[in-house]
Amino acid sequence: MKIKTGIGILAFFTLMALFGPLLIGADPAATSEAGLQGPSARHWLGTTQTGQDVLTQIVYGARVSMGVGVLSAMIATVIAVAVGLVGGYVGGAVDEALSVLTNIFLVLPALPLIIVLAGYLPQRGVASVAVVIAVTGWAWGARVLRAQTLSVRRRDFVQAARASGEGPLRIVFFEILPVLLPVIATSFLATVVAAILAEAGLSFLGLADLSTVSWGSMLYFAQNGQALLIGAWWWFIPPGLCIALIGTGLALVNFGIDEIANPRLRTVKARRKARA
Amino acid sequence: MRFLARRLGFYLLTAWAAITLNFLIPRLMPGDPVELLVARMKGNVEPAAIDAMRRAFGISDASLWQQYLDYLGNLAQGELGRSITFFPTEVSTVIADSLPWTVGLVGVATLISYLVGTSLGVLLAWKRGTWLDGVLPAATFMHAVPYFWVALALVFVFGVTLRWFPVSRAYGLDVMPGFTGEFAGSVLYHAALPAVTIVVASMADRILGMRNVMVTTLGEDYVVMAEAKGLTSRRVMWAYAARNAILPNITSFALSLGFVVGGSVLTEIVFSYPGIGSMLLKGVENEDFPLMQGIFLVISLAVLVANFLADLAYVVLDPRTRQESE
Amino acid sequence: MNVMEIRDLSVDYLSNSGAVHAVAGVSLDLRRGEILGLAGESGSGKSTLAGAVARLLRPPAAITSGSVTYHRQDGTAVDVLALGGNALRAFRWKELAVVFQSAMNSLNPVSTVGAQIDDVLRVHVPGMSRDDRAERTTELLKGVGISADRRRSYPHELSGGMRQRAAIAIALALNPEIIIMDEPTTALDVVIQRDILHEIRTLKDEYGFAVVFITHDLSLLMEISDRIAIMYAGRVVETGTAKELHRAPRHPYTLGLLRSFPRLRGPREELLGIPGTPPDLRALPTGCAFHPRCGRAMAECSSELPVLDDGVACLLNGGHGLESHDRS
Amino acid sequence: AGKSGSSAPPLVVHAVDAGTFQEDFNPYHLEGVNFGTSGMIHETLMYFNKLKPGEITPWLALKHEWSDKGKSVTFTLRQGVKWTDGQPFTADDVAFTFQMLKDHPQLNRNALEIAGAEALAPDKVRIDFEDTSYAKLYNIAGNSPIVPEHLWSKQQDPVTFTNPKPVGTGPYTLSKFSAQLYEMEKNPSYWQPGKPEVPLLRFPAYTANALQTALQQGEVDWAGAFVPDIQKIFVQGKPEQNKFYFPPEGVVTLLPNLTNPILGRPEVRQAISLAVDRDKIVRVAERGYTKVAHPTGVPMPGGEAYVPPEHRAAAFKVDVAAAKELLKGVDPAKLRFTLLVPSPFTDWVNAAQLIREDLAKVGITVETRGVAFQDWVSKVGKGDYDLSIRATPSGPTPYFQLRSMLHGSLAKPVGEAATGNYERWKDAETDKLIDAYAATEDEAEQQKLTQGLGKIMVDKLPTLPLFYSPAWSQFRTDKYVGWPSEQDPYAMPSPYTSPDAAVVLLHLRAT
Amino acid sequence: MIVLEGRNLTKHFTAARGPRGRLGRKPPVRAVEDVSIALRAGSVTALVGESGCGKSTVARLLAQVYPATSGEVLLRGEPVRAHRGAAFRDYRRQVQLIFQDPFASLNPFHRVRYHLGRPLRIHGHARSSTHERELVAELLERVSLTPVEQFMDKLPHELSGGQRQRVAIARALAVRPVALIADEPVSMLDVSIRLGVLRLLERLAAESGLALLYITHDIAGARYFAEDITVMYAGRLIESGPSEQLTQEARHPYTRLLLDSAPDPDRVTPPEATRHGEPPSLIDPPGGCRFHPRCPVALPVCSQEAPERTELGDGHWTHCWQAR
Ligand SMILES: Nc1ncnc2c1ncn2[C@@H]1O[C@H](COP(=O)(O)OP(=O)(O)OP(=O)(O)O)[C@@H](O)[C@H]1O
Ligand SMILES: Nc1ncnc2c1ncn2[C@@H]1O[C@H](COP(=O)(O)OP(=O)(O)OP(=O)(O)O)[C@@H](O)[C@H]1O
Ligand SMILES: [Mg+2]
Ligand SMILES: [Mg+2]
Repeated sequence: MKIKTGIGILAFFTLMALFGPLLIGADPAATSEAGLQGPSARHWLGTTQTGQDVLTQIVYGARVSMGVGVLSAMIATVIAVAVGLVGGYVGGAVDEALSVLTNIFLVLPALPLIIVLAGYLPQRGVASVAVVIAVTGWAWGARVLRAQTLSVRRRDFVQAARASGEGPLRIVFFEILPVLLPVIATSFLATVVAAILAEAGLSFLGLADLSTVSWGSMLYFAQNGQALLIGAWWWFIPPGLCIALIGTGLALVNFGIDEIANPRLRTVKARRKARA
Repeated sequence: MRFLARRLGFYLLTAWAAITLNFLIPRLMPGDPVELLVARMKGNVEPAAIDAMRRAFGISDASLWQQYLDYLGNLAQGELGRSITFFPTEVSTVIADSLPWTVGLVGVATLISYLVGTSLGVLLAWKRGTWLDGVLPAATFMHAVPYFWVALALVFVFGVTLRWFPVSRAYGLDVMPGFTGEFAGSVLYHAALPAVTIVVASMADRILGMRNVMVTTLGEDYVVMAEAKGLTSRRVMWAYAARNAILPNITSFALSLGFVVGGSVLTEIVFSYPGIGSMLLKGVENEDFPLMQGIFLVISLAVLVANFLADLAYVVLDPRTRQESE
Repeated sequence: MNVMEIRDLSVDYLSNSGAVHAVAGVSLDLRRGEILGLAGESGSGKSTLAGAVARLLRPPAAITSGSVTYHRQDGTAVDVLALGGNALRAFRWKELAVVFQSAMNSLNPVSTVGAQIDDVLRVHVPGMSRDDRAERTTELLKGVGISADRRRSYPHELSGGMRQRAAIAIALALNPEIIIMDEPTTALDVVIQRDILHEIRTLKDEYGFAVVFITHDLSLLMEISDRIAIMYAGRVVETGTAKELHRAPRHPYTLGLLRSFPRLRGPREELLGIPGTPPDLRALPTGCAFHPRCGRAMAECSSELPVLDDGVACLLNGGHGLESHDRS
Repeated sequence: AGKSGSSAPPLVVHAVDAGTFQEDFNPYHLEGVNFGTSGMIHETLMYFNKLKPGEITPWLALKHEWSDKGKSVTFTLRQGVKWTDGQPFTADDVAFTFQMLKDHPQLNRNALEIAGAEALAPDKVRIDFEDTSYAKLYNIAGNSPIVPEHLWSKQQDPVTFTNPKPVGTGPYTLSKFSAQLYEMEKNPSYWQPGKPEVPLLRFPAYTANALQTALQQGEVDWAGAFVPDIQKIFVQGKPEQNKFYFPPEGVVTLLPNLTNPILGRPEVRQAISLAVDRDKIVRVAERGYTKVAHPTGVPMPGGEAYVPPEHRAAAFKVDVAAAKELLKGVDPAKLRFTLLVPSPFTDWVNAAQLIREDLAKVGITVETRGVAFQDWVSKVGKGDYDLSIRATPSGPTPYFQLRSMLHGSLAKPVGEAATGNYERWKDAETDKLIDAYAATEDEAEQQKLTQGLGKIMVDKLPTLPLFYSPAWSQFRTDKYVGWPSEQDPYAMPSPYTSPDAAVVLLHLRAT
Repeated sequence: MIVLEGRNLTKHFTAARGPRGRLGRKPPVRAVEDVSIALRAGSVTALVGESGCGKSTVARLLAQVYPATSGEVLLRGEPVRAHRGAAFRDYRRQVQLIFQDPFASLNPFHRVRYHLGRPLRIHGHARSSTHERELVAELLERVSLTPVEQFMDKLPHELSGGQRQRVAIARALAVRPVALIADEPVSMLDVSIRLGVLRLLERLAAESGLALLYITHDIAGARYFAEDITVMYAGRLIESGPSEQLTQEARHPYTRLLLDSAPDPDRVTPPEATRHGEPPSLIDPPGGCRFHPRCPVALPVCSQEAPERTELGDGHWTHCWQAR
């Protein structure tokens, strides 16, 4: 149920990001003299101060926001998998060093670090923002993966594969990695949420590329244009809501995965059938 | 004590890493604060004065290694240099002025969020299958809402529309800071919305985290046994289940502090709260290296200290680690 | 003289893929002061039955039918399944205590052994002073062979055997009438297991409580129990005294079990075992659940559900021994 | 004194965005120094009204006299002026101030080439320069606040001195300071008798954001800020009371990088200029807060004397057909440019968008690229761009603005950071005009030379003026009247401009 | 013929990890001390001992999952030196390990076919996919998982415990080992299905001449399935002999205690009731004979010196001062 709702939300936004722009066609940055109009048949979600169509921006913004989220989560996950699996499987001094590195990145407060790094970024395009977010966001996944690798490595089937003569690479990629897929998926999804939030935060602070339309930059402009003060709720609510919804979708899928892994977490429709 | 000694060692190493990172980032990145200053001053300064200003800001051409040594030396004396934005104010002064606000706001809000969130998580796990499950979707949603959006929404509803709460600054304009009831009241009144923002936005994580661990704990034999012993539900819930479920949550709580601090940066900015977050943004906008570095360092160290405290709490709360410390 | 009577008790685990009938129509008597052994393979519903009796089941488990009656010493009968609130709390531990399989998991890891005994006393004997409680705690621990200074130890500071003893001490705290022991020694060394079994017997003789002893180790049960009930797929298929079961098992499953245990002494008899695999509780075979594995199944076995009659639930057997099984 | 002497209400002013204030009242600090330090506390020798180029008002100095071919200037000082601690203001203070600037180049933000300063008499002071400095009179007299020698000479290091208890000659003194609010009260012994009328100024700290709310809720009497929707947020249907006045302060131009071979061709620039609909940019991107620039780039009205008479009535117009015609000889494949804008400047980002749309109509492909502010500064400075948008501030006369836009000495080779002339305009005639201006004291001559520059702007389009940078100012007339207006532009109306803000305050009258 | 032999094997584990990362260096765990054991072709040897006494460690040392702290492993009389590369893979081909828990020893993501096919591939037994398929079918046949087609494409969770253990055994057989080490292969299985798996192992040993080490804590089971039984206590071997002789005439007091403690409904007199104390810590094991603190008949010398091996004839020997 949860997982279905989650997947539904994600599918909706993914489709919107992929095909929405094709359907809408219009330029999200195109201005017009019909500024600050409330929702209407022409502009379903109204317009911004400079007459840009909010719906068009939301649709295009989905690409950037989700793109940054997915891209940085991918980078972060690759780092996390590499660090976590290598550390957990190889052990010894390598593991020790990687653990310290991981822990350092784990305790350093990410957003301030992102802000500082982004503040220095000469180019604030989607890719560089994604990289900055990834650089500060891989540690959690690496830590979880390392712990899991350590425990999986000791599991009998890994020992058995070793005993039957499998090489280390094959063990890591064919025996351990598949078992960790749910964990990797969970950590990936969690990183996507974190990255989308981080991108939104950065754009909101004006530290990302404001000439590309993302939900974060929409909020920046809404805030700059004092959408709240002038009552232009249609300008300010949709981007935030989209971020929150997508986060909710990802979280729901994540909880679904957790529940599959740990059935105790399932919510039960209780006691109805209990004794009379 | 061995456990704590090791942790302490780790934190010192991390602190060193943060300090060094802090030193390196601005030097590896392009940009010249003075040029920016000139660009921003819109003609109030003649470009010919650039060199002189560069000297005034202590921008040095020494070797990287020498700069690093100087930096460490200055740091050891608590000197973080002078802010460019607030020249010639010392960065340490800027931080000293703003830090208490952040510590107060984030501290209190986090405490509330932790206490309420943990309790709710416990309750939610305990009352699984009742109407309380309805809190879950809400918590899931809140878990993904950006801090600043919550802040903006609160400003809109309670500040702009209803006008119940002030929407900026830390205390009333006409209140002089001091140990007076008036000042304290004003501070609390002004902190209300920002604190609620942080509580609302960070609590969901605590609720969900605690609930999940708690649910797992509830299946443990010792909880079933406690119930079998005929103890009251309250006692089973708190002294047995929650008391154990809290342990794994302590670490994640400490680690999540970094996120809360990050979120509070955004919150402060929305509420024009004179804390460290507003200062950080100011520093970044103005390429104020010394200020950014100082603030990032202070935030990092604060999070480190919080983590160490969490480790201490863990040792106190979990007898199994205590034994290691013989 | 029954201290507890279970009649036609059924428990289901509700799930999306259909209900699991973990306990199906079980009727059982527990006599005052006896050790009743409950044997059966993994998943046959032993723990579920115990949980139902102790009212410890949580959703998705649901008791779908039956009754559990507890008889106080003074003759009053208590409907256990109807207990609620304070009455239930008082019933638990004052009348019925439980010892779980693994003591490591059944003791609260963050509180001392003494505190966990104290907890029980404080709740159930409100008038007791602190010192009295401390004294009683010491006494109980001594009773199971743990020195008084261990009162302040945390579970992880004790060895497995000591923890198991501590769990028994907690069970004894209020002199209950019934103690349910769910695989209390599986995780232990056989030498220690032996010590603990001995201890249980001694304490039982001293205090006179009845024990429900759950395990899948039939040979262990035969040694310790007065009477034994064998469960298969949620049902009790045979009950009888340990001697009867040992000498003359009447259900083919019981016989199969007995013949699966290698013996230490005497001639090396052939072990026969039981062919096939245990059934899926969600889709039980019709009729007697054992019939697909039973060497002597008849046509009726797959259609007719045998009821427990005179200690055995098998169509083959109208009360006579299956075959002589006396080997001593 | 303010509270006891007068019943007039205090004026709440917002000049610069700040979350908190630092206790810094050193008028020579660039940032962090609290607004009002120059002008209200520390005064300059003269006042230059940028809205009426050439209008100079004697202030602490009554007159000036050049000598030594512009390498020396002597000021005659006003008599009877007192520092707020009661000490008299003398020529020594002025000499000290300029000597200090010479000794501490870090403070010398005007880069004055001071050779020395000498008090000739209590009311006469001479300042010597290394080079001809006629053109720098504004910087010397209009932008160098005078500090008291008797207090400042005791300071070890004026560079880091924060002057927490400022003593000045101005109309106000600091009466209260906290991190979120400072107040200035009227100087009772100010040298302009009976002035100012406003007894108390309150400066609360507002961030850009908080200010909007404050404006909406009527907390602020005088502000200088960008307000996204001024009608809704500030005017609120009361135009007679909640007023605003956004006079031009410099010009925003579309910078073509002239080292680009295509953009180096005048007909291409001409075509671009013809294609861009500046009216629309002003309406949509600038929300109508400003006006389309005069083709010379000179702020109008006010700058008429500096504009060649034949161009005074000139205005930009859109002519797509003509633009296309001009581009006939250019390979269309080469008409592709990137337009670099600092992404935090959201109005420019929008303007860039409109320019892109307009240029597309004449076959020029433009890719707009928003970059970080510092990246933009560095790229434009080094000439690493095709097209960009940039503002050039105005000075006391249009010459300053045109010099900054066009002087050949400022055009650095590509790759080196320039401090002006970012389009890299190299033209001997232009340089001659500019150099001649710096070498003369004669105002009529200066105006003529500036007109020459205006002609070059119109004919050769070295950079394409778009619209004026507006100076922001919002004020409420319920407590005080007498604010500057288009009819009476006696000073810049923005509270963040000094010393103009002090001049405005001295004009205010209680209602 | 002795196929696989361990001589004076000792294993100390260091650098144990605590629950929360490394908590400082711990003293070594002396898991196995001076253990010598020999496996013969076609015969089943049982290694019996309580939980934690080091049985699995011996198994893993023999299978070379990790190297011994000291001592050596000999395959057909040749000491095994290589720990990587082709020579080591060759060792792997000869000696195989079966794990205790059939639920954990199969990767939940791979099908039966993969589990059996991989070793065939690694060790070059399968020449092609079709050949591999044939061999897999053959293996399934050998462990009585028929119909073969039906089992080949199943995932572990679709199999019952007994079936899984059969797959695990088939996987070990796939490499065609000469020695098979079964580490408590049935302790996780239900009583009623244990027998089938054990019978299978017995049959394999007899049919293919495998040397089988059967590790268990169930001494009664060992009596039934092994020719020889070796008893282990706290990391050391204490007694060994032909299974009948050992179970009926045990000489070491610990073996006797083990026999007495094992549940036995046939017992005539219940064992005496004394407390026997706890098994010793392997970090700081008792000096001398490791059993002496719990031994009812301990002599003063027992706490001083570890007893040497005493031969009792018929291959029966023990380490006990009382037996000398
Ligand atoms: N929470 C649950 N949800 C669904 N089914 C369950 C749950 N708990 C137990 N069962 C099922 O109920 C049946 C009986 O379980 P129970 O734990 O009572 O068996 P048992 O006889 O105690 O087994 P064991 O010897 O392994 O302890 C099993 O088939 C089990 O799979
Ligand atoms: N990797 C390891 N690191 C540290 N100690 C270990 C390790 N493996 C085993 N030990 C320790 O060595 C001792 C022997 O362990 P081993 O697994 O060989 O016992 P076992 O006889 O197989 O027990 P069981 O019957 O429970 O399987 C135990 O005390 C165990 O804690
Ligand atoms: Mg059970
Ligand atoms: Mg083992």
